[in-house]
Amino acid sequence: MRLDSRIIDAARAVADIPDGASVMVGGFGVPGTPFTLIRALVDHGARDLTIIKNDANESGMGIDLLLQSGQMARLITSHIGLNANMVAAMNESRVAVEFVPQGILAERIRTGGAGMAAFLSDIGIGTRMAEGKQRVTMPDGRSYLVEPALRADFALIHAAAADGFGNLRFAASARNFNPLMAMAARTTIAEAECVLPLGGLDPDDIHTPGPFVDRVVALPESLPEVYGVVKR
Amino acid sequence: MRLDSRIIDAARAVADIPDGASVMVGGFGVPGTPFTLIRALVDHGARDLTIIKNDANESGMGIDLLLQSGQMARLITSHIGLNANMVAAMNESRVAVEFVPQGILAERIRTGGAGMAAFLSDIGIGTRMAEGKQRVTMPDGRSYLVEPALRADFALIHAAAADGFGNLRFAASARNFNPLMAMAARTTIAEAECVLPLGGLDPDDIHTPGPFVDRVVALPESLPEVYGVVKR
Amino acid sequence: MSSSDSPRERMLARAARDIRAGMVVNLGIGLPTQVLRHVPPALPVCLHAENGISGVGPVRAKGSEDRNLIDAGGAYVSTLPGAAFFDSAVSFAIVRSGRLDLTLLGAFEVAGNGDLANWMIPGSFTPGAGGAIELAQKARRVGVITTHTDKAGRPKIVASCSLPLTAPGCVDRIYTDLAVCDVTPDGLVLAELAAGVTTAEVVAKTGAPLILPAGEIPRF
Amino acid sequence: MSSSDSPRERMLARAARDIRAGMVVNLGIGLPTQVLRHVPPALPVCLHAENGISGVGPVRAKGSEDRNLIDAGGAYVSTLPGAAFFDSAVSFAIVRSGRLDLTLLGAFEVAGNGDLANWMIPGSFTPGAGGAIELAQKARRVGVITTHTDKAGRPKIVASCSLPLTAPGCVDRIYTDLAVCDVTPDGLVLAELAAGVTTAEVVAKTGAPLILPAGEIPRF
Repeated sequence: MRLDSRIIDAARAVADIPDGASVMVGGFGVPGTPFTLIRALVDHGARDLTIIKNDANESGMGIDLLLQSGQMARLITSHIGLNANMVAAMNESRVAVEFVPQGILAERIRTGGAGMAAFLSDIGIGTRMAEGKQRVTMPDGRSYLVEPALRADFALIHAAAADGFGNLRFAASARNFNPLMAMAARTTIAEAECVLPLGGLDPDDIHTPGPFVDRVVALPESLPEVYGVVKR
Repeated sequence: MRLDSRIIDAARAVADIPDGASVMVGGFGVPGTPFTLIRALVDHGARDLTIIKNDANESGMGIDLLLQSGQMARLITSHIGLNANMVAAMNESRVAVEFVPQGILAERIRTGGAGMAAFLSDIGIGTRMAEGKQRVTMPDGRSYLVEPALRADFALIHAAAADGFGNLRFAASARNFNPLMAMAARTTIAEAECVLPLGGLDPDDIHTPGPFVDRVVALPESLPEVYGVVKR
Repeated sequence: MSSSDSPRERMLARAARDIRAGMVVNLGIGLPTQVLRHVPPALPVCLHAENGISGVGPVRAKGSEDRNLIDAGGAYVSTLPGAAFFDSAVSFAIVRSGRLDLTLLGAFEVAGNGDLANWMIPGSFTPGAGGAIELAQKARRVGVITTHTDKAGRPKIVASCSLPLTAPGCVDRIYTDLAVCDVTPDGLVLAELAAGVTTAEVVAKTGAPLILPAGEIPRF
Repeated sequence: MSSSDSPRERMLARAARDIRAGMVVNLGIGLPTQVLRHVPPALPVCLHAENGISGVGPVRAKGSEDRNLIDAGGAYVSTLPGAAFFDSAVSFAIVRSGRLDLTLLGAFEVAGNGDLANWMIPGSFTPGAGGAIELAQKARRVGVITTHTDKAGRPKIVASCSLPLTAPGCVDRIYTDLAVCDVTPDGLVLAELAAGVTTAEVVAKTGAPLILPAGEIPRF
């Protein structure tokens, strides 16, 4: 027995993302954002996309490029405060933005990745976050909000290291939403700063197991500047 | 700033487990079972315990000792087929056994550890597993079972390595339920084969973060035989 | 691969042929695990064990076991290059989210409509379901491997299960020592015959109505 | 620790005194983060960042940043020995499951009953709540740090919030440049006074009814 290899280049990795697709994008700020795969998606040109990402990056980088190119129709996110373009696009109704509290967003994605339908939580009860949400009363007599699972057609993931089978490892705070989204998409595409041969990752050290990952894209040794420390 | 140390000996670690407590116990078969903490709980003597564990170990080891000592009143588990004592105790109604499908057990514990109330799933619909369970119809018109969160007063965890702050690492298939249970108890007690100084574990390599762990017990360098390969 | 021409080995070999390159597969204890002997070594396949392993490798020889590394059946296994360990929640996330391409399971009873009973015999065998429920309900494809009849000669394929179900309508294909049968919307179809076995024998030993295809039935 | 006797620094130092040994603490952006300057270096405290860090250490100097290591406010931080990284689901599991002992947050408005509004001003500031909702609702103890009045001199402590709530009834204690106020079942209690501030001044600048304790009010 042996495991197979799923290595592919960035352009081919995103080539079958159709118009109207839902696409999860990893990252919290710069760390963990798959800038190369996003750039490939811009070049690919699929439109009417629903993007699911914790934040909207900053002007001129990351998913802001999908906004500027007109490819993003909807955004499900927890916070867009660092991207004035996105705030403007929301206010002008050019993009439909759905806000989800950050921990609920994380857990709805994980719930999708775990093959469940929803979870019940009291987060947001007593605020406008609870408005319009389905409620369930549990045997303890308390009422909870139904938080439906989030899944997507594709997930774009940034990893520090991968092997050809798709096992992934993340670095520091670049982990964030990446392992959750890797579980929750029908097709998961991971870019990795370092692609090792099979066996190059200790099985105890893997953050996302290969069965969740469909395609692995190796990044160039010299990373584009956008991955670096943000100068302010 | 610095982090504190939570190292304690096994007897003191379990000394405040009261009669009637619920206790989660890690492990799947031998790997990951905290045999030393279980032994300490036997010596401590708390009675009327609700034990939550994937399986019932085998005769003469692990939680079978809590059965034989008469300390176990209830067991929530997925499978007890390797322990004839437990099957007999169940059939003679000496212990109330509640069976939960293994993946649902894992996820109910994680849901407790994540501070949610329940999750919705279709697992078991159309079987007797669904009998008596609360149901919710989601907007898609489909009916799901409400699977309530499982939490416990205490969790007994076996780790391969720990630091004094309670960061944990597991080895191979000894991980199993341990990280989930570590999240889901009011007081989490971990035994570790190797206790390192703070900084001895790379932050990227930690399976259970210290904030979930209250007490760390160092195991002797020469492990008792029960931790070894099972001879059949 | 000894006695590879026995009906039992042919059944295992036939099931092995449905394990395809790139699949993630979970094999139940007993007959399903033995299918492995017939999987070509060069075929890229990822074995999943529900206690938290992807990339399970061969069982270790006595004396070289790793005390921390068992599969869900308790066998001391090895890992392949590219294996990963994870917790039980992640393990079943793989199963429920559609990442498990195939599971092969044993059966006490399997019905013509795909109902499976393989975890409980009320009053005599009640150890708990373990991970069987999720595997049966959520693997993309579910195969059952079983002798066509039990030791008393009674059919294992029945019109309707009398035992508590593991999952309803979950089985796609049944591999026996006599035949391969497919669960279809129209009913149970006799898809293939074992060497030397007649259609009449299979029909006689099957407790569920069996649809016989037109034309010659392939042999295995 | 410059100007450590300014009202603002005294407020920060006062809040820091409620960070106790062994706590897991999350500090919001702005004033709350600045409390750190007043935490004794020897005090064992675990800082949590909701983007996936326990054991956050000091901010790094320019030029020595790690591009992969920011806190939830985007600052390039370091880690303490014993730190851990985890995903966003585990991070909020810490918050919701009762493992976060204390959070200190900023406020647009905080009401006498503990209602907090700190994430949205309809029509002018609507960037999304980020992680504020869970922090406010689920930390075992919630402290708010705010100037007692806004730049126009209007009270930040109000009888009832006019802005959308972050969480209702979540605040335990309010630290301002003038006073420490506790949310109690009976109402908002004036617990401590800043040096040189009179009870009358605090009452005049507070928009919610304030319960004055019998006896002398402690100073900070």
